[in-house]
Amino acid sequence: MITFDVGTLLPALSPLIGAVVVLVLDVLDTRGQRVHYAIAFIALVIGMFGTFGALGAPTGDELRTLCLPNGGACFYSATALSTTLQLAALLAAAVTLLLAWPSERADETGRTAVTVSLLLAATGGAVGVAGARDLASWLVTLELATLPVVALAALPGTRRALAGAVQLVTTSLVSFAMLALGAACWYAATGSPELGPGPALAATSTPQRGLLALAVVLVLGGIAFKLSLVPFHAWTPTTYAGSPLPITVFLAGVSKVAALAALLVFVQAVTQLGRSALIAVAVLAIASMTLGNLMALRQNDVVRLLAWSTVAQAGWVVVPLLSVSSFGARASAGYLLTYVVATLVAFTAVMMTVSVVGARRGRDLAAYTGLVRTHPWAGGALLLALTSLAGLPPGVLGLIGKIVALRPVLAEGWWVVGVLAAANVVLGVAVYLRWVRVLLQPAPEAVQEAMEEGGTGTVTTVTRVRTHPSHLVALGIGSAVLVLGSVQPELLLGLLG
Amino acid sequence: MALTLTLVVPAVVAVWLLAAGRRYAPRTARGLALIASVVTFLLTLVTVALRTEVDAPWVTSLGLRWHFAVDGVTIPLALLTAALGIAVVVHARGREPGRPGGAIGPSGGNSAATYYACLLLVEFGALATFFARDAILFFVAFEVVLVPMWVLISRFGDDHATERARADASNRFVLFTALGSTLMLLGILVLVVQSGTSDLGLLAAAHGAGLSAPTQVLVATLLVIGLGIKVPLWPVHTWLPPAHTIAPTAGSVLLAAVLLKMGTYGIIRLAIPTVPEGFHVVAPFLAASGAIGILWGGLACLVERDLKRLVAYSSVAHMGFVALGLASGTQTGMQAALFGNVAHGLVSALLFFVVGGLKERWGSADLTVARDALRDVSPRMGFALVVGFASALGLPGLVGFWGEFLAVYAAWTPAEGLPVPLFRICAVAGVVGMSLAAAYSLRVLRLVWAGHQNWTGPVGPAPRRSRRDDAHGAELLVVLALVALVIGLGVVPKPLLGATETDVTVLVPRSSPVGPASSATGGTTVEASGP
Amino acid sequence: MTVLTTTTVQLLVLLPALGALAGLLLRRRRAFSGLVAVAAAALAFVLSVFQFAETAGRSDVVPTFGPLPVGELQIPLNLLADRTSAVIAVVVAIVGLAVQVFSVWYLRDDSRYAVFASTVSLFLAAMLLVVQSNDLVLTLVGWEVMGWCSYLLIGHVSARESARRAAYKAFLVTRVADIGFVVGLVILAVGAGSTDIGTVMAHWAGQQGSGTAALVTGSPVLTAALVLLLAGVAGKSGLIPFHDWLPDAMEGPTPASALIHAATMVAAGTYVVARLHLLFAISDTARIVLGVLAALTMVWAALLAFAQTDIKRMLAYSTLSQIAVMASALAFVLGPDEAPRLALGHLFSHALFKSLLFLAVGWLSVLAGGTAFVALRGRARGRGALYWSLAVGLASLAGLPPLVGFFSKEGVLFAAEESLSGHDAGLAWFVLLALVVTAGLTAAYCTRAWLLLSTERQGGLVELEAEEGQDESSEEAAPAGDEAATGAHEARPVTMAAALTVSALAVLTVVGGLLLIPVSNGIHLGLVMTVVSLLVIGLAFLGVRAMAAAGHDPARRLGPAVADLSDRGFGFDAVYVAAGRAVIAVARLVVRLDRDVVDAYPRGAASLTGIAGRLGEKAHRAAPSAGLLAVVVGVVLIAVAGVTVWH
Amino acid sequence: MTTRDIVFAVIGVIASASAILAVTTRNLVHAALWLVVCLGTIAGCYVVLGAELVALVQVLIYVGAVVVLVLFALMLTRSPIGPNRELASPWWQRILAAVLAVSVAVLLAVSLVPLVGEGALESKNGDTKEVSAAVFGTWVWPFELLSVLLLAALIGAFALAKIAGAGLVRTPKRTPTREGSAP
Amino acid sequence: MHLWLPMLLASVLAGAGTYGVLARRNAVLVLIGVELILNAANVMFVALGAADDSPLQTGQSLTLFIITIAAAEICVALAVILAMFKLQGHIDLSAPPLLTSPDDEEANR
Repeated sequence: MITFDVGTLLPALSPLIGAVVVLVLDVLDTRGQRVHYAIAFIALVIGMFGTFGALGAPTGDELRTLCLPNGGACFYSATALSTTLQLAALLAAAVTLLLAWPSERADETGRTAVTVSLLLAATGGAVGVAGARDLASWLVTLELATLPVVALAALPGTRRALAGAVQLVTTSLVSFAMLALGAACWYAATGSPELGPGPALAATSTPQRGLLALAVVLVLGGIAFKLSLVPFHAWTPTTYAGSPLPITVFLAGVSKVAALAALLVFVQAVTQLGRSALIAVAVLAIASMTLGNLMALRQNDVVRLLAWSTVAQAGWVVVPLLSVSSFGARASAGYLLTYVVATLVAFTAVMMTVSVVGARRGRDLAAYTGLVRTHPWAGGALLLALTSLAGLPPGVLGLIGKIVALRPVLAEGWWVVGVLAAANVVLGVAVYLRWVRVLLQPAPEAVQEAMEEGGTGTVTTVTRVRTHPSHLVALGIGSAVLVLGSVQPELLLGLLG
Repeated sequence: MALTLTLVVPAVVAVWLLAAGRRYAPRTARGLALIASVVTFLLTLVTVALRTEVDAPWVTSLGLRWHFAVDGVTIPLALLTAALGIAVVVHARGREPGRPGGAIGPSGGNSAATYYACLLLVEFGALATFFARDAILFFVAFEVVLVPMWVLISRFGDDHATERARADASNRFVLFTALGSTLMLLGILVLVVQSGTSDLGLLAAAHGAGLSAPTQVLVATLLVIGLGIKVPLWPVHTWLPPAHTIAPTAGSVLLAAVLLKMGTYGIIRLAIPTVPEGFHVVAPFLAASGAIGILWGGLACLVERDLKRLVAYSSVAHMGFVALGLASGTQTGMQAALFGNVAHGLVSALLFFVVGGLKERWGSADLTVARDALRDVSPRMGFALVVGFASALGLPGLVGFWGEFLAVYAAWTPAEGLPVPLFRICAVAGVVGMSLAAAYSLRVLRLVWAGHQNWTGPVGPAPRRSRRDDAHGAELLVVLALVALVIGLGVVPKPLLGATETDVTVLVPRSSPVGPASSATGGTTVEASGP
Repeated sequence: MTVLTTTTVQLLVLLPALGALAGLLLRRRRAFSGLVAVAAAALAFVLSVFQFAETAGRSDVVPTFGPLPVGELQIPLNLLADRTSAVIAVVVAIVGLAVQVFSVWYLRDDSRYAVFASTVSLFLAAMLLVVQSNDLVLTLVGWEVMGWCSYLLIGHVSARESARRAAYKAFLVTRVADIGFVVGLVILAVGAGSTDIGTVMAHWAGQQGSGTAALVTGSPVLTAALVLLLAGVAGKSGLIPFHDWLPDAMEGPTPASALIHAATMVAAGTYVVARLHLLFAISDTARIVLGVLAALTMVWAALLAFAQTDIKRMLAYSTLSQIAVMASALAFVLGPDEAPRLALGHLFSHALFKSLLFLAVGWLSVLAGGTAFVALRGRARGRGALYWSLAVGLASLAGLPPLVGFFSKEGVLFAAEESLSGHDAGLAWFVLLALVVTAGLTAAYCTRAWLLLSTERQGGLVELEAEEGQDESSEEAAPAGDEAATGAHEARPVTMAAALTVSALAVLTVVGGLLLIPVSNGIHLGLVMTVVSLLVIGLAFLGVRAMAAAGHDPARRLGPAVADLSDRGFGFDAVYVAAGRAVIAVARLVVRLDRDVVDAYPRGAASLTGIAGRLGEKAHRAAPSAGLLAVVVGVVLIAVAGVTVWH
Repeated sequence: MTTRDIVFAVIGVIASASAILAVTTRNLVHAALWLVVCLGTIAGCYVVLGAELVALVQVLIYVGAVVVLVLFALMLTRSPIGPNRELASPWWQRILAAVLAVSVAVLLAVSLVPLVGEGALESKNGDTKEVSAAVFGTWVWPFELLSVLLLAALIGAFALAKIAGAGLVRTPKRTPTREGSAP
Repeated sequence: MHLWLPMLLASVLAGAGTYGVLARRNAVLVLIGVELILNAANVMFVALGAADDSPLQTGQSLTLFIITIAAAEICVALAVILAMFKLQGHIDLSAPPLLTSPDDEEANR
């Protein structure tokens, strides 16, 4: 038999259990939306508590479970790195729920349970994949993190939503097929289901090396889809723009964490990669940065803009993997954290604006004119988030992120990649400052008048009646992390061990 | 402690002002900013006096330390920055945006508090850059100034310019500089990763020991290109003129007097001591680009029609002298560069204050418009303008001369191993540039100060029309202070040179100049001449 | 060296500077500023005399701020107090004092008098700095500051475009020449590793074996340095081809012209060369260049001076030729620094009589309301002091014994004569010839000037009207001297002080011959040359008298064309204009390049991103199959790469 | 060549052929049916390889469930029975697809075929008992996750079916993006 | 038996599946292609399992898992495709979908 340590598995277990519980409750009583959210939050919080065990543990030591008898391989391990990613996923999920709450609150179609449970299930998958150390649970959790989101993306049933969902589902199916092939190749190369350094090392010596490389690139391709790296990104703008905003937030937050977690599991297993595979990584990264920035530069729909910026940031996320080491892995995860925090804050601000001025106008760049004046909190947070994405102070977090991401690259001597990345920094600055400029412009007349009525000089008093407290809470959490991270980045980076 | 406070005070007050936004009346905001800048200046004095140092871990996973300190190279620039920090705040009196007659930025929609906050943030960033003793920390501080300066240009820029023009200028500035700083970051990272520490003291002490020659060249190239964009060196200078033209007076002053210095300071701090061999390879290119910049800027000024653009191009020329001094690789060159840095800081600040004031009064800075002779209409401004341009053309007895003369000398006798003929050509180019400077400076004086050549209006002492015609109050105070500094340091350059001397010997090991130096006879004369 | 000397010399330089500052601060109170200016000059005079007394037969190095810490280079920043500097300081101070006193009266209606006085004080400080300097850097400092002051003073009446242009021209020409000067200084300093003049000379002379070995030819580097240095000297002292700025500089108020463009600044070049003469002694090439330039200039300028229609411009050209005369002396090597003494001797005397002439002309112009000969015709008659001052001045300029001009000029001739036997005889002959010709020409234009000033016109009215008209027109053409011309002059009786000043200078001009003894170690007279020169002068005098029969303007005899041509300096100005045009053309080219080439890449990048983005938009119409295609293509490519390359 | 090899070869050839037909035929229903054949023969291969349980599951789930679903989908989407031209993709797309397909196949073949040892071997695939023991023992964690995945998939499918099932295009009364837009 | 046969089969299946994914425009047929690729993976697993004598039964277990996952995917995918058919009126993947429609206007009011 196999060991089964609930404590270690808790982060992944509790959301899944939560999902089931929600469904059961929904069967019993179809009216209790609040209850669903309550349960969801409880589940997530429990999960977060579960992560504290291995959080910030020094590199190397880890909590293991699902171990084969008599000291065999372990199929689940919680290192500082993976646990941090799990925590990030849980937090992102919580923020997503906070943002989803108001929109679902008054929904009579009784879809709340579905939404909540699917979100929880996907979160569970994302958390699980970070710890998975064997092919089976790796494949299953990865799919578990993807499939529910497809359904959620399609749920509104509008044409936009469906277009996005179709893109998502077709791409995800193909990528999963790739992953399956990759897994098979891994099995063929190593003869072991364990995703660990041991088997990989054994394989690299033998002629199986080629097969291992094949496995790596197939897996890379399969995951690049979730990370929306070029050329696997095509679904991103459509789906982001089509899905309901909370789901977009989920895709931009939790899914990305899941994808990177899965990738890191694999990369840490393969302790040495052929230069060719590395070149592949470099090409993917630079291509994503460049294309993402170029396209984002032209968007006037802020959601599409953020979608393309996701593509660009994905490039930054994988660039550190050019050094195949825990060093590179930590750097990549560190950058991911900064990206997720900033993006969540940005989306929260968008959500609030949308909730004030309506969906169609709220997605238009023009709607953000003078936001720092009319709604200082949202505007300020958005400004911080955008500068962080651009990697300029005051968004010191993003700046540190850039340093973290570039360091392994240059440590491995890929300075050409570094120069290309530098060019992309410039493009990125152009992208995000374009939005910041709008934020800083004087507010349009109507809002000015509203401010006069508002009396205290800011529109907050006018809009707060429409701004749901949960949005404010989400904003609060996000910007708190952002500010703290900017003042003392170690708070975030330190977690990675 | 004092040092940390020096940095914290402006930052905190800036955030405070930002948070306050519109709620503060211009007077309140200015009061706050004034207090902050004065306190910062005093703290800087204390810091400089006590040579304090702060060193605490910040981002341990990056090995990034909160390490600030003071040395001779820092002192002049830090003092300059802090002093100008006060000057710009004082100078903005009565010009705040959002008040009737506010000359800064397009009318309406801007808050004075934000304006002052940006000024303070720039000051904070510059001070942090100058004090930083950790390579990566230097980069972080280097980046701090970008966004506030961008805001200053794009939001508070020339209200006669179109929104589009302001956007273009500000974007040029921020994009060029971002590219430069990222390239610099690459260089820093290669350096740090290769040599295992990011502490500038250790790096400088190592003098590039343990770094392979290719690595050194790579690092030096990245650093010099990256920082050269900020300086700005010749081929990458095109962001400067628009930025200066659009920026508000205070913006131009900070840009020319502080931000450009961060570039040269960075080369002195990061490139020269840490990778001497690499810099040795890059130096000829640096010298050439500096020399070309000198001629280029001087010639462009000869036909430039916009006064602010003209001063901007002259900045390119003057920074060319600094680059020339740096490239020579001798202590003399280093001293020349450091002195030239501060000199250009003072002179450009003075010129931009005056020219900005004139532009406010004239509504444009177009030189082709015929106007009353400045020496008749507003003698004080005229005097300041004369002093400024006299110093710009390197008139001895004014601060501009020493840096440029010494730079020419240093370029004539570069460190061993450098291509002497090239450097001598550069030196001659420098001297030619000095006479070009004379040409354009006098051109401006002839048109603006002495009166326009095809001006048929009233000449001779015209009755003072209104108080606004001439500098008064805050403006006069600032301008006079700068004039005093320009003349004082020009007549007695020794204190400034002395401040940097010892640390220069640390940064650059003494190299015997080309040609048989009869130091024996020189020594004897020095002794003989001792009082 | 005594503390006394030290403080004396330091104060000597410092006081006028402070005076300038004070004058500027007090500019609202006219009386004060005048007082300050005169006081500063007077103190400078006293101090210089004191220094003269102190430095009997010794030389002291005087520290200032102490050496500048600039790495490898040594910049001790010392002053030197020796006999030469003392004498020149004295004469500078004298002229300065005279000018300050005179201009109190001369510029009494000028609203910018205070600024003028301060500038003159500043100029004095700079000149004295050059005189006392024992450090190339200090020399350069004083040199440039003098140039700046001259710029300010020429442009003093900035209402006139001609004045602005003259100022601009003057500074630019000298500055361009200074390119050579600076580079030369740098080369000298680099060689010695120090800017201390003593060290520099020791180094370069030492390099040549023995310091005084005149026969040793200098190293090419040294020659280059010296020739470059000469370029700068030519600029300041108005040797060909840089001479043309000086006549235009007469736009400045006459006192300023007297001080700067006659007595001191223009002669500073000679002084510097004299200081470094030890090195020139080594390098033949440099001396030949100097001699040839000087010879050409003296003749050229003297020729131009003859037919001028404006007396100030005439004096300016005479200044040019006299400066060249002094410089020519430096082209020779006699005993231990004997040539420099002779040159400085002429500098001394020239300073005296030329400032005398300028001040007198200024006085006269106030009375006559202009400096054109037409306006001045016969105005000198019957004005006691003024009349005699002019007479003495012109006579001295012409070199009549026993006036000071005679002795000093004979000294120069003597130098040339002595070298006829030397190893640079060719040069000597050439220069000597030029000197003799110049002597004649000088006598000629002095005679003409004197005749015009002292004789009413008589004779056929018609022709005179014609002349009149021509003169008027040419007066228009020639820049009117200064704003005295415009002011209501008769309402300004000369003050006693001003009159005394002029007379004092006149007296000095007469007895100056005695003062020459300390300057150039006694009087040097070559018998032959004296006779020859006197002969030439006499002939010239008679000739001009003959031409001026019946009160005609002798120059008219050469026809009006000549007059106009010489008013325009034989059109030399065109050369400068052409050069300026060329530079401007290059500048326009640069601006175009800056806009269309250097700035092309950012704009190009911008548009490139735009295009790329548009293409991207096209490529991303949300067709799912395209996405799938991309996915598979990506995977296959990567896979092929990964597997094949790794094998 | 053992008998197993021969049997496998025969079945494999059928499987491959039917697979290729399934992706190339113009007739949608035929495509589905060829898929049935292919999957069935693959089940046969499993048997040959000694994996009876897997073969059983393959038949049950794939042939039983999936293909039926596919057929229903084809019906519901009113795809024309019989060959249809307008859904045929342009020739260049097919060429490209063929090239890529071949390259994938070759790539896999060249890297897989050489690796497996030459010597004939007995199948070590455990029988049903061992497999079930492994699934419920060693693989219990992924197995549980799998159940959640299925559950989620079902829920999602139901929710979507509500939309798809509704006769005409219907938007839920309140979509998330409209929160608060009502004045 | 020899394992190169199943490997060859797997390769062919994968190739066929890839062709199906790329060459087909009908969404359902694309699904068929995906199924084929998954089966290729399955065949590999089973075949390798036949060569692997560890007690884990990796080959068969993973095959079972993949089959189940595939089933789940098919559910969701077909649901989406049906919904797409309802909204777009076709299931042609190569056609850029209509994004705006009256209901969107209403939805985004």
